[in-house]
Amino acid sequence: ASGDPLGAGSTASGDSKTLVVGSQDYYSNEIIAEIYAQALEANGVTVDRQFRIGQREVYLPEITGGKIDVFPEYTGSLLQALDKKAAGGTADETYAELKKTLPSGLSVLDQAAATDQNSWTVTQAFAKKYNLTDIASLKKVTEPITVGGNSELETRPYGPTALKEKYGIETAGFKPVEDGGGPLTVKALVQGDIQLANIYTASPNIKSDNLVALTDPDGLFFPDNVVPVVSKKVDDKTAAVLNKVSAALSAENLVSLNSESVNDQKSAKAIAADWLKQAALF
Amino acid sequence: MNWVWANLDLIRDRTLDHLILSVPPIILSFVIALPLGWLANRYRLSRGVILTVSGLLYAIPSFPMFIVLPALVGTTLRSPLNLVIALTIYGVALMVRVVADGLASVDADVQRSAVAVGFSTWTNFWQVELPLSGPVLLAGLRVVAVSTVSLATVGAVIGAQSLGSLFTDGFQRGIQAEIITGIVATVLLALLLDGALVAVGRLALPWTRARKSVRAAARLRLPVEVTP
Amino acid sequence: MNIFGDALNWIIDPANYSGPGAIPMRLLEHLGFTFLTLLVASAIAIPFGFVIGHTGRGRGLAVTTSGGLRAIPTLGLLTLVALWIGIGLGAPYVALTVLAIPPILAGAYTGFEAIDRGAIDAARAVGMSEVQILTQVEIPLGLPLLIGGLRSAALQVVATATLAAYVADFGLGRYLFSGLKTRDYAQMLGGSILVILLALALEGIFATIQRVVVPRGVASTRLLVDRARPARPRPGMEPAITKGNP
Amino acid sequence: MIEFRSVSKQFPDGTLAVDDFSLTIPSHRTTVLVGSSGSGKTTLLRMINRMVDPTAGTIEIDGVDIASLEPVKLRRSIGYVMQNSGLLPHRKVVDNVATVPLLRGVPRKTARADALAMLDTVGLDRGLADRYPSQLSGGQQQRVGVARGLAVNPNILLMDEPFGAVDPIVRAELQQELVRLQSELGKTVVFVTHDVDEAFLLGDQVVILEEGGRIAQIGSPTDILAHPANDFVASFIGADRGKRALHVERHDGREVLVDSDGRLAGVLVGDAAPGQVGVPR
Amino acid sequence: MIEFRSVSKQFPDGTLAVDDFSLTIPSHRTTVLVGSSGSGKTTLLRMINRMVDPTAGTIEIDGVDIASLEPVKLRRSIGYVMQNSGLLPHRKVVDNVATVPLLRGVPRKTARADALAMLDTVGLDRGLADRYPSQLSGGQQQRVGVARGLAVNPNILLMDEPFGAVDPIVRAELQQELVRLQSELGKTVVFVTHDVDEAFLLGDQVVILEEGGRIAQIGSPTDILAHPANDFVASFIGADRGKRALHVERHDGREVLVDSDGRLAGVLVGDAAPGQVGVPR
Ligand SMILES: Nc1ncnc2c1ncn2[C@@H]1O[C@H](COP(=O)(O)OP(=O)(O)OP(=O)(O)O)[C@@H](O)[C@H]1O
Ligand SMILES: Nc1ncnc2c1ncn2[C@@H]1O[C@H](COP(=O)(O)OP(=O)(O)OP(=O)(O)O)[C@@H](O)[C@H]1O
Ligand SMILES: [Mg+2]
Ligand SMILES: [Mg+2]
Repeated sequence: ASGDPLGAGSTASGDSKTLVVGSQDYYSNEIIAEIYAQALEANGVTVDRQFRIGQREVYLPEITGGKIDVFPEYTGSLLQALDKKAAGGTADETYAELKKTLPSGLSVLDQAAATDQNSWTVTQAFAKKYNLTDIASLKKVTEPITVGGNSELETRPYGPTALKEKYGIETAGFKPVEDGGGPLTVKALVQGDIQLANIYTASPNIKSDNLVALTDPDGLFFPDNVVPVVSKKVDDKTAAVLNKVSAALSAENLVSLNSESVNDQKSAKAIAADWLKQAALF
Repeated sequence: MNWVWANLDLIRDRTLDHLILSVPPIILSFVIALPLGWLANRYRLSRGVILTVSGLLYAIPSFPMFIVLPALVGTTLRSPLNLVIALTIYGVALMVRVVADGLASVDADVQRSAVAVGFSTWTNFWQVELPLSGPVLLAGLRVVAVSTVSLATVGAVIGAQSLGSLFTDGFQRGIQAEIITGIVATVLLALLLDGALVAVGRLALPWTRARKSVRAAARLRLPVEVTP
Repeated sequence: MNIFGDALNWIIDPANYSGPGAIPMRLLEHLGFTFLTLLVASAIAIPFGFVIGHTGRGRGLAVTTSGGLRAIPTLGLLTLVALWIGIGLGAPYVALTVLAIPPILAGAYTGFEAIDRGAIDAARAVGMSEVQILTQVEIPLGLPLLIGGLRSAALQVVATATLAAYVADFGLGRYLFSGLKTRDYAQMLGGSILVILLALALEGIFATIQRVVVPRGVASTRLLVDRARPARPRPGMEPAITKGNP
Repeated sequence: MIEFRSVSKQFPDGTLAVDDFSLTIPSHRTTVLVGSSGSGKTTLLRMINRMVDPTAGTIEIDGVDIASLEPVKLRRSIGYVMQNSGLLPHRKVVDNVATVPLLRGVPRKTARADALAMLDTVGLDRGLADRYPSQLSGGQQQRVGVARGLAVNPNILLMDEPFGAVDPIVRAELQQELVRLQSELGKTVVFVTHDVDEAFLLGDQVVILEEGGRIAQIGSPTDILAHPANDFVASFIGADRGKRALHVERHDGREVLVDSDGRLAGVLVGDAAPGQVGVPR
Repeated sequence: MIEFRSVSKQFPDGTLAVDDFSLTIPSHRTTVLVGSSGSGKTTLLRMINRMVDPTAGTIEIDGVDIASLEPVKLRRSIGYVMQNSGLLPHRKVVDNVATVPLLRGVPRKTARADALAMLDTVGLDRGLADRYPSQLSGGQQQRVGVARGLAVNPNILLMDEPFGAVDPIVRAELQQELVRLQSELGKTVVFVTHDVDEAFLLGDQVVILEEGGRIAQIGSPTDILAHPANDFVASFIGADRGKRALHVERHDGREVLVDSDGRLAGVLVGDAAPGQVGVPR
């Protein structure tokens, strides 16, 4: 088992009456997990919060190992992580494929309308200059385009190579910025160090920094709808609670939740509580 | 400052996490380095080998260390134990040389007289060599404490909660106050542990204070004036 | 451990020795970065160390400051500075310079402090000016410990310079990050091994320099002392009698 | 009685420090080994408590071959005082004195009480008991060293240039103190020095050593001074430098004694009783 | 001639090391300042080459107030020898001796040649020239220190307990060597020691100091020995310990001199000429 350094260990609790809710080491994901947790608690479930468990490579083995009972995930990304050759497609197709790909013992509940997916993003000025709307329109750009994003972007199926092969778009180089489309990437974009960046669509920076996420009519990126991944310990009654949350969580909601975190610097707990109160679900 | 007031309990929790992560490695590295340093000091051959290897451990970048270690010792990536082991390795790397130097710094005359009045090797080590190398060991331990506290923040990147979480989170959310708080709290915590070690040193090495005053006086004995 | 085998294979794979991001280029970048960082840190720390060692004043302050600097988490500083000045090598330079200062500073002032006060006093008494004392006595005698400080700074910078790849397409750290994110552990481990080899090489170089700069007379004292205490006295063993017949 | 029988010591590096040395050291007397640097004094002394084991020959204490004794135990039964006192810098004066009794398992309280009494014996104020060695003057440290050596009430006391590092005035005091102590305690003292004056003052039996522990002369101080066995001894005791050949000169109506180098040695006071001051005020 | 006129030195911390000190130091003679630790000897000495500046009073060298001289230049014209030699550990013996000439701009070759000659003068083998100080014995190091002090052919040589750290035998040799050197060179030597014997041997003029640089007595050695000015002096020179009060005892048909502590001091040789050995072979 030691061949894979990320192999699962044995830290989570096995108590049958508590559900372990986990989250990525990412503020937006934590907010969603907190919403799940508070919703569950409001319905009489005891919750053990294990938030901020690093990136997918860290927590995925723990989920598949059954150490975590509820985890907010994103359909497309999770699918690709589980199956490198996944086909993807529309949101529903992706969701359906994900359901099939999940290892036994794990299941996903209803997906939400809220999505937080990869996008090719440029500054508004840049978009105006070349009249950019969708990804294909990047072909019109006459200046060299330097791409920025996490280093793995360079080799991803939607990365610079795909731009060239699918749309014939030439890029001038790749600058790795290892913050997953975070503030450094945004800053590099705004400062003109890079012209094209991979930024999550739910990022409040798109609005606050006047960025434009180019539309993706051809489904270059997998849709990334928010979806709870759950273990067998989640019974129907509990699943209903989470499904109710997912049904209420819209794309705009997610952006504004993120904005509350980034711009108002509110804690995940407060944001989740406010949202649940507003949505008046329970 | 507003952010700090609004998040005091978060800061407190992370500080506690951080303490739990960083105190065991400090103690462990001392305990482990002791026999290794003793060996290094005692035999010429082992000295070369032990000091070179421990020096190299320090050259391992922390990132891959955290990732590879679980594969080697069979812990989970996220387990605090993993981080504790990694930090201990760095601490030992620093401390072994210090122990060797500290033991070497013990006045040969004193050791000889200890043997002459009938200390056995074992009692000589515990009652003479170890306490007398105390000041050097303490100095080394202070460096280990400070750098361990600082290094522990890297654990945040692999999901071990610590004060480092404040700057991964602050970074993602673009809250500079949070990052700065994380850095300042780390530094304060390091200085606090450092101060605690100094205090422990004062209690455990009372004679060093006595000697200091004498040395200061001895230094005064030479009339000095820096005339240009 | 087959991943270690994979890592070695990755290192010797000829494919990694050509094109952009080839191993030799990454090594050179890493080395250059380390060198420049040490240079800047030295330019800041050495003069301070000289002043502290020479006057004997401000030592407490220096100890506390370098303790504080040592405590600053490099990753935190790196991200903070990067947020201010953007991507590129600026932030890594700042963060790693801060990392390199404490050992160099400590080396500088302990180097000066360790010099026999009597020798300096005598130099002054026979008529050396303060500048001559500095250049002819303090610097040559303090150099070995100073180089020792540079040596440990170099070790830390080489290992930590991998973080530069967080915000720039730079150095051996690239292998670590892209290996980590794409779960290509052979690449990640291979990169780490390269970092360690580079550190090893630098260790060797600095150890040699350190040996060379130890003034001959001082080196021979140390030799004498070493020979005089071949081992600790043990029951039934020969005593270490320090009196040598010069 | 300590007996060296044809003892030799060759160090691993080939140095022949002691070559076929035989000597009988009588009990309850002070024997001084005196010789220049490197003559093997320390090596000889340290063979008595097995800090050094001879490569040939045997050493007996009261008829028992010490090679058959356990070194650590042997050492705990023999007092040892060395230059720079060899005190443990991290222990208070009283604890230093009590070191060996504690090692031997004497209860802490008894050991400390005995140690305090021992401070009195060597003429140290009990108020110094709670200081650390570094807080004492060199002379005081040496007294503590002697106290430690005596703390187990040993039959044998080994002293290796114990007063070599203190300044001449204090040194003279310590020598007097040792004379007084020895007259009271009557230990078997083996004392190493390279100072002839000291040897003559303290020794009942003085052994003058050449290179390699060869014995140049054994005898009482007056014997040696009056009849140096050979040129080496004469030179060593300063006879040939004229240091000990004094003559009388008259200055300002007073007789002063001058050695043959012209150095003033003192004034002649007829038959003044010991201890009486012979210099006019 | 060096003149101290009402010189005082108060250190910044308030210590009054020297209080209203006046003294004339004659040229071409050896003046020894002797006194116990902390009496201000070093402070006085270091005021002569402006290592310490007085807080009151003036010091003149041959009528020139040294306060008007540039310190670094002044120091280069005065020889200075201190305890533990103060040699530069990273320079070879010959370069240590040549230090000041080189500072003064003497060409390297000349300076080295002169330095080698100076080694002869102080009785050191030229073969040691290329060693480092740490490779010499303590006594040899002190000789190098003296050679360095003499290398600029200074009129004045300041010596601060130069032989304080070497063992008694070597010390005696060095003292003799200095006596010989001085008889040849006739420098103005100011010598600091706390050893009365040394002071009496070397000094043409001996200045006995009390705390704060107060002068207890000035005079030639015989003057002081024959007529100690007061109890302090008598005690300081050992008269009251009976060390200098010798009487004759008979041993084995020979007259030996014994001090009042019972210590053997030597044999009485009537009117033996200086340098002649008075001990029977
Ligand atoms: N730089 C200084 N600052 C304060 N006090 C000093 C300084 N230098 C010397 N003193 C004090 O001045 C007094 C005289 O010191 P000095 O060194 O001249 O004595 P000394 O006669 O040379 O003593 P020793 O025989 O121990 O060398 C002492 O009380 C000493 O403590
Ligand atoms: N451990 C050792 N290894 C090799 N040679 C040694 C050792 N100890 C002593 N010697 C040598 O043995 C000889 C005698 O040494 P010893 O220390 O007994 O002389 P000493 O008479 O005590 O001299 P000193 O007066 O300098 O203390 C010297 O030549 C010395 O260099
Ligand atoms: Mg000896
Ligand atoms: Mg002095």
